[in-house]
Amino acid sequence: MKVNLSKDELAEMMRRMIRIRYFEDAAVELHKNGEIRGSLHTSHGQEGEIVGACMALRLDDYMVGNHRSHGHPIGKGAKLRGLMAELLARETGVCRGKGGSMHLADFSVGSLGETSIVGSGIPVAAGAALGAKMQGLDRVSLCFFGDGAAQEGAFHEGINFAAIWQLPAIFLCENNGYAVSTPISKTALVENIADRAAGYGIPGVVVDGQDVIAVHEAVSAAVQRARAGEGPTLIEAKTYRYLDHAANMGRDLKYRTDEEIESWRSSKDPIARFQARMLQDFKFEASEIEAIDAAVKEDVADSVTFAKDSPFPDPAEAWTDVYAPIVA
Amino acid sequence: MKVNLSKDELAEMMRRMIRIRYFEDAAVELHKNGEIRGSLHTSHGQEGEIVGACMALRLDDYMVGNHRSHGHPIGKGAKLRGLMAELLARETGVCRGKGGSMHLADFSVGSLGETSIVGSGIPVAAGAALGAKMQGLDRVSLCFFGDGAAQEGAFHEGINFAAIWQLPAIFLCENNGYAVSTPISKTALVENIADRAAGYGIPGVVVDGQDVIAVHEAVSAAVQRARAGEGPTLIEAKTYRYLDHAANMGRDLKYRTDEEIESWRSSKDPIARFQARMLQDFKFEASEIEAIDAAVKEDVADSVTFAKDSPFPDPAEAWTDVYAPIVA
Amino acid sequence: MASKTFLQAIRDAQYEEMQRDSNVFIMGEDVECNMFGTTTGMIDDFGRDRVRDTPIAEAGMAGVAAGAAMVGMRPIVDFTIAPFLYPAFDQIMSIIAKSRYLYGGQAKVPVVLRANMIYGNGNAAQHSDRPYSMFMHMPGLKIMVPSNAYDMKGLMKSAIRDEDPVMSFEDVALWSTKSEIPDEEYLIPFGVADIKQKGKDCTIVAIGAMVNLALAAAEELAKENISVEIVDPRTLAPLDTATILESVKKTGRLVIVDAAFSRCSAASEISAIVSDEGFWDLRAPIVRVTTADTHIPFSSSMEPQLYPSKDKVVAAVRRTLS
Amino acid sequence: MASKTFLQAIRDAQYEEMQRDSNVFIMGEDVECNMFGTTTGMIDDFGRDRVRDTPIAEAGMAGVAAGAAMVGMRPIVDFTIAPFLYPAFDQIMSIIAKSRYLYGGQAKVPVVLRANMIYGNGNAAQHSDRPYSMFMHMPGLKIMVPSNAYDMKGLMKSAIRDEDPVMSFEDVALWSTKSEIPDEEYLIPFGVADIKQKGKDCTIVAIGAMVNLALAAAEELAKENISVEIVDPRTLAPLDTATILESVKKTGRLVIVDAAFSRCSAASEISAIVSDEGFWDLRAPIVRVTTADTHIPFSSSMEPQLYPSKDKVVAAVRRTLS
Ligand SMILES: Cc1ncc(C[n+]2csc(CCOP(=O)(O)OP(=O)(O)O)c2C)c(N)n1
Ligand SMILES: Cc1ncc(C[n+]2csc(CCOP(=O)(O)OP(=O)(O)O)c2C)c(N)n1
Ligand SMILES: [Mg+2]
Ligand SMILES: [Mg+2]
Repeated sequence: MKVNLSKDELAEMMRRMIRIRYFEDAAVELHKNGEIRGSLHTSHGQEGEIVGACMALRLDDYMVGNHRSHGHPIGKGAKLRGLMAELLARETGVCRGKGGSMHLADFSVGSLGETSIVGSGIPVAAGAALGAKMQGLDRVSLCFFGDGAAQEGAFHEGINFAAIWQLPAIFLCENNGYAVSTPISKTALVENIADRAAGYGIPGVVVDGQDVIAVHEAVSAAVQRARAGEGPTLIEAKTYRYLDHAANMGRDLKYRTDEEIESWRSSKDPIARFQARMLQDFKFEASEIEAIDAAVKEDVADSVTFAKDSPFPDPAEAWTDVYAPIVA
Repeated sequence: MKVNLSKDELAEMMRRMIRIRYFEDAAVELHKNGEIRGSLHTSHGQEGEIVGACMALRLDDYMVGNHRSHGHPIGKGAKLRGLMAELLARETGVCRGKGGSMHLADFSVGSLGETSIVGSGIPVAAGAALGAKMQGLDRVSLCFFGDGAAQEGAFHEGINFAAIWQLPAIFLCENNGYAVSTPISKTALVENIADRAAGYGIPGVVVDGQDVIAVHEAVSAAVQRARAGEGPTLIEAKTYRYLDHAANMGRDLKYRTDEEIESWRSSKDPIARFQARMLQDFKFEASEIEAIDAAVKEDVADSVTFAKDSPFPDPAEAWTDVYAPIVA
Repeated sequence: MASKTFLQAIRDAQYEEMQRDSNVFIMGEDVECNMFGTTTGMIDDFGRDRVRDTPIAEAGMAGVAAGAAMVGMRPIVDFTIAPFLYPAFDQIMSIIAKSRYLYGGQAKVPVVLRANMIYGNGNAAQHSDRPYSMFMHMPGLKIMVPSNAYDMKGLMKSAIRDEDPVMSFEDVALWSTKSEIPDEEYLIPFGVADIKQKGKDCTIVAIGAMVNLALAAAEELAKENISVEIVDPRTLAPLDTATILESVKKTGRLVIVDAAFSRCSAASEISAIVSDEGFWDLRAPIVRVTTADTHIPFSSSMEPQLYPSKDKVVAAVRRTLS
Repeated sequence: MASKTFLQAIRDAQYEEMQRDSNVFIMGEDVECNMFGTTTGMIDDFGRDRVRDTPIAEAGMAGVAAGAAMVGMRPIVDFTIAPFLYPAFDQIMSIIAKSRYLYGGQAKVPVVLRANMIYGNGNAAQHSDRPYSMFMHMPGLKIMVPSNAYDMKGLMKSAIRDEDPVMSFEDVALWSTKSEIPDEEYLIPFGVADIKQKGKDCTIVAIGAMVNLALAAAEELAKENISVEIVDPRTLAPLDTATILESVKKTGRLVIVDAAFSRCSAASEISAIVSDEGFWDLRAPIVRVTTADTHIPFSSSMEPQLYPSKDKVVAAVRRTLS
């Protein structure tokens, strides 16, 4: 589906991609310094598919992510302060310091939670789509998950539910080629994860995940189908992560070569590619892009300052939110 | 794959089909009288796919079934006495009175257990195939499961394991159109369950389950592939169950019409159809078939007598087989 | 007042709440055809949108319900037999129990997960579990195990209105038992035990259908002038420990009757609470009457002996008094 | 003798048993690359046939292992972090725990299911569970929770040779701790507790890594002339109740330290056993020191306080003596 993007929208795409990139750059630094605890999974290299997909949604649409989902709420429009404060385990974090890096969520932008049990978000996203449909809203639900997740039973069951009930859901497989150290070729014989869509009677689409516009078009088409009541779509974005599976894994697991990483970085970077197109095809001035860049840098820095200035949660907060507060 | 069946083999096919039919006739009666406790799921109408598939195996091949698997060990060559004694909860039963109707197993013929948790046998069958392969045996593992089971996560995970490791497994979906009261059209949009094979990079085959020879040929081809190290096959046999989901469900759930049942019974019965072919195409005499029939009747009656004459398990047996016996 | 069965109580609670709140709906395997009798008349009155047959895909059922709940729906999921919760275990433990917390209170997951417990009927090991204690171990879930139709209705209505996930464990042995049910609406709050019989010599805490065994045992013991107090916790999470401790303070003795396996059971938990917080009141060992820690066999020659029985309860009470 | 870490002990036990028995093999996510250090050198020595990377499909892993075991193999399945057992829960409960019984002894399922427990490190609620009690509830499973490298090696070797399914719960806090490990082979039998320290005033039963807390607490209490006996059950199924009861007979007091949530925990079970069978020996309430019954939060301002600590153990022992 061709989407006519305004100049503002194009600028916004770039803005969101670099927001993710810089946000995660900052996170990696903070993690290295020991200021962020726990695991940290970054999406460096995957910003194109994230932003392309999220920008096909409205703010009131739903989204579900996974362990590698710092970028997804940002792509959906979340403010950085609450996200960074969450990474830094502050009271002002989106999850008030309870979730951390693997469990961001910002309900204010429809991000229903990034669950760190691989595959577990897929049925949940189908459920959000069911809710929207039953309530007569024309909202859709977008689920991000990895190539590794496609081997989980939850993938099969969740997608099948969406198919049989023709739910307004989009399942977006972020195929970055690996699950931790394991290449997808070792755990699935099928050429594309999207080929499995046929087994559920729904459309399957493969798209270049390093091309933000291509992803945006593919997801927009799926969103249109979903809003029209025509059911779910399985989309596979071929992409790549530059960094280790998680920060600080300790040692090199040697499952891929430096050349492989370098070739993706140098010739397929979604930000660099889009920047080139902005200049050539969409007639942006270099200065315009620089301005975006500078503003994002400031935003990210601001989020770090905000987070660091925020207090840690009161220890007593450990006992709240297990159950709903009791209303008198 | 055309299989050249000897006259003895053809006779054996018929013999096993009617062994299943009469065995289950007897079981239904015993259940009605209260002599068999618990649930009783019969395969009346499905004998063709069961026997066609099982007879494509060697005795040392493995087989895994489900809640509706009285017929499967019989198809694989099991003696009736131990099976009937199990239904009647006797000490002489194949499972020594511990398993009952939903959990028959006869390891002496490679029947590794008919697990009553829907879909749960699929990974287990893949595992048996892995064992055979790792041990350098050329055994195969055949898994029976229903159309309903194809929506379980275990289906997805189990078949994928067999695919990626090229295990000698055959997955046989007994599509009888319903899961309890729920038609398959309500829980899967895909035309054939076998169409899902493509999503695992393995062959998918649809076969008329009421034609014992067609099933036998399809499964034989899959067995040949498996033994040759070419990996698993997903086969779907279109079939039908005549009786209620389980005996004594209490009331008519009205999910299908009497006409539908009648049309399968009258024009697609696997035993009647094969009998006609035996007479016409394979030059059997009616008297030969009658002789088989009479012998089977006797065998079934003998199994009932044997079972009834057998003692119930000693109550203390309730505590054995939880763990391996302690060897001094 | 009308005399209603336990199954009717479930059905009525669901029906009334579906009428009251259009966000309430039912999903499960074979719910349309009303297989067990808990959805009588519902397809006619609420239609297929709110009475949804599902595939046999329990993890999917739980996860879909969770997602729907997060956006404002109130799903009731019928898992039929309790062990069928196991394929959904991850969704229950990792998503349903934890989402409110993980997301700092942004999420709520008001689902009701129903499961029946059919044991003692020759369905063998894979179909006969009574697994509530596994779920009690996990914070975030609420758990009800009603002992009669009256309690069932009142608790189920509360469950459906609860802002948190509730698991309802329903003993099939109670299905056809009847209570007098008021015509007017009533709710039974969670975390409030019910003293089913007052007494002074020994406390019996009995869970679910075990309350009836306890009552029968009490009757027998009364003949010997042993006076038993029977506490029905009704909900295991939250658990009304105050009422249990108070009763033990009075009687000094405690027997716990629980149809589950003993190890790490609800009975174990209640015992552990009392042997800490109520220790100085105890005048005798705490006795658990539970199901033997073996699997459930098929044969009637082996199965019935494994469960709690009136005689076992009587013997346990006597032991505390000896 | 050589000083080895807990991780090396796991690796060595696996390695030695793989050398001894060609039916033993390892499967799990990212085992080839030796992610955690328990498969060092194995790909080189045993090849991809016996060190198998799996898809992320835990139910499949468990079921495939079960099927392979039924036909004579001895799979070791590395589930990595304990909550990843949940997607495999049905296979573990319905197939692995029950098959021997269901099929009247025809089946055996000698699998080892390994899971580590990483908590206290800011991995939040979905990654921090210590769920062994859920599995203790189910007959048919054996469960080990070793407290040091020496025990780990001896128990793991026994586990691999066991004819029954064994679950191994491995505390990440112990990974880099060391023991002196004999050069010659040794096995530690299941169901035999180890008295880690003799004492007379109070018994502490401590599970897994909690043994070290107990030892530290005992040291502190010794300064006040309080003598603590520390019992390490080593395996929770079977559980060596005799040793625990004997210790309580001597000390009259019991504190149980368990890093799991308290409700329906191993600690609850041990308490319940003692307050029945050891009641007359008890001179004080049984105190459980467990993890608070809330979810595990991410922030370091909330998380550490939730777990058992030396101070909590000291306070608990003092309470039993006051
Ligand atoms: C059920 C489950 N199993 C295993 C893990 C451990 N784990 C975390 S991320 C990951 C790899 C996921 O791969 P993929 O789905 O491709 O996502 P990616 O990390 O590549 O974005 C694994 C195995 C987990 N979190 N949950
Ligand atoms: C995990 C699980 N969910 C639900 C059930 C209850 N149940 C038993 S048989 C059955 C229907 C199975 O349908 P299908 O797989 O098509 O097999 P069929 O009975 O038609 O042979 C159901 C839902 C079960 N046994 N296990
Ligand atoms: Mg990946
Ligand atoms: Mg069927």
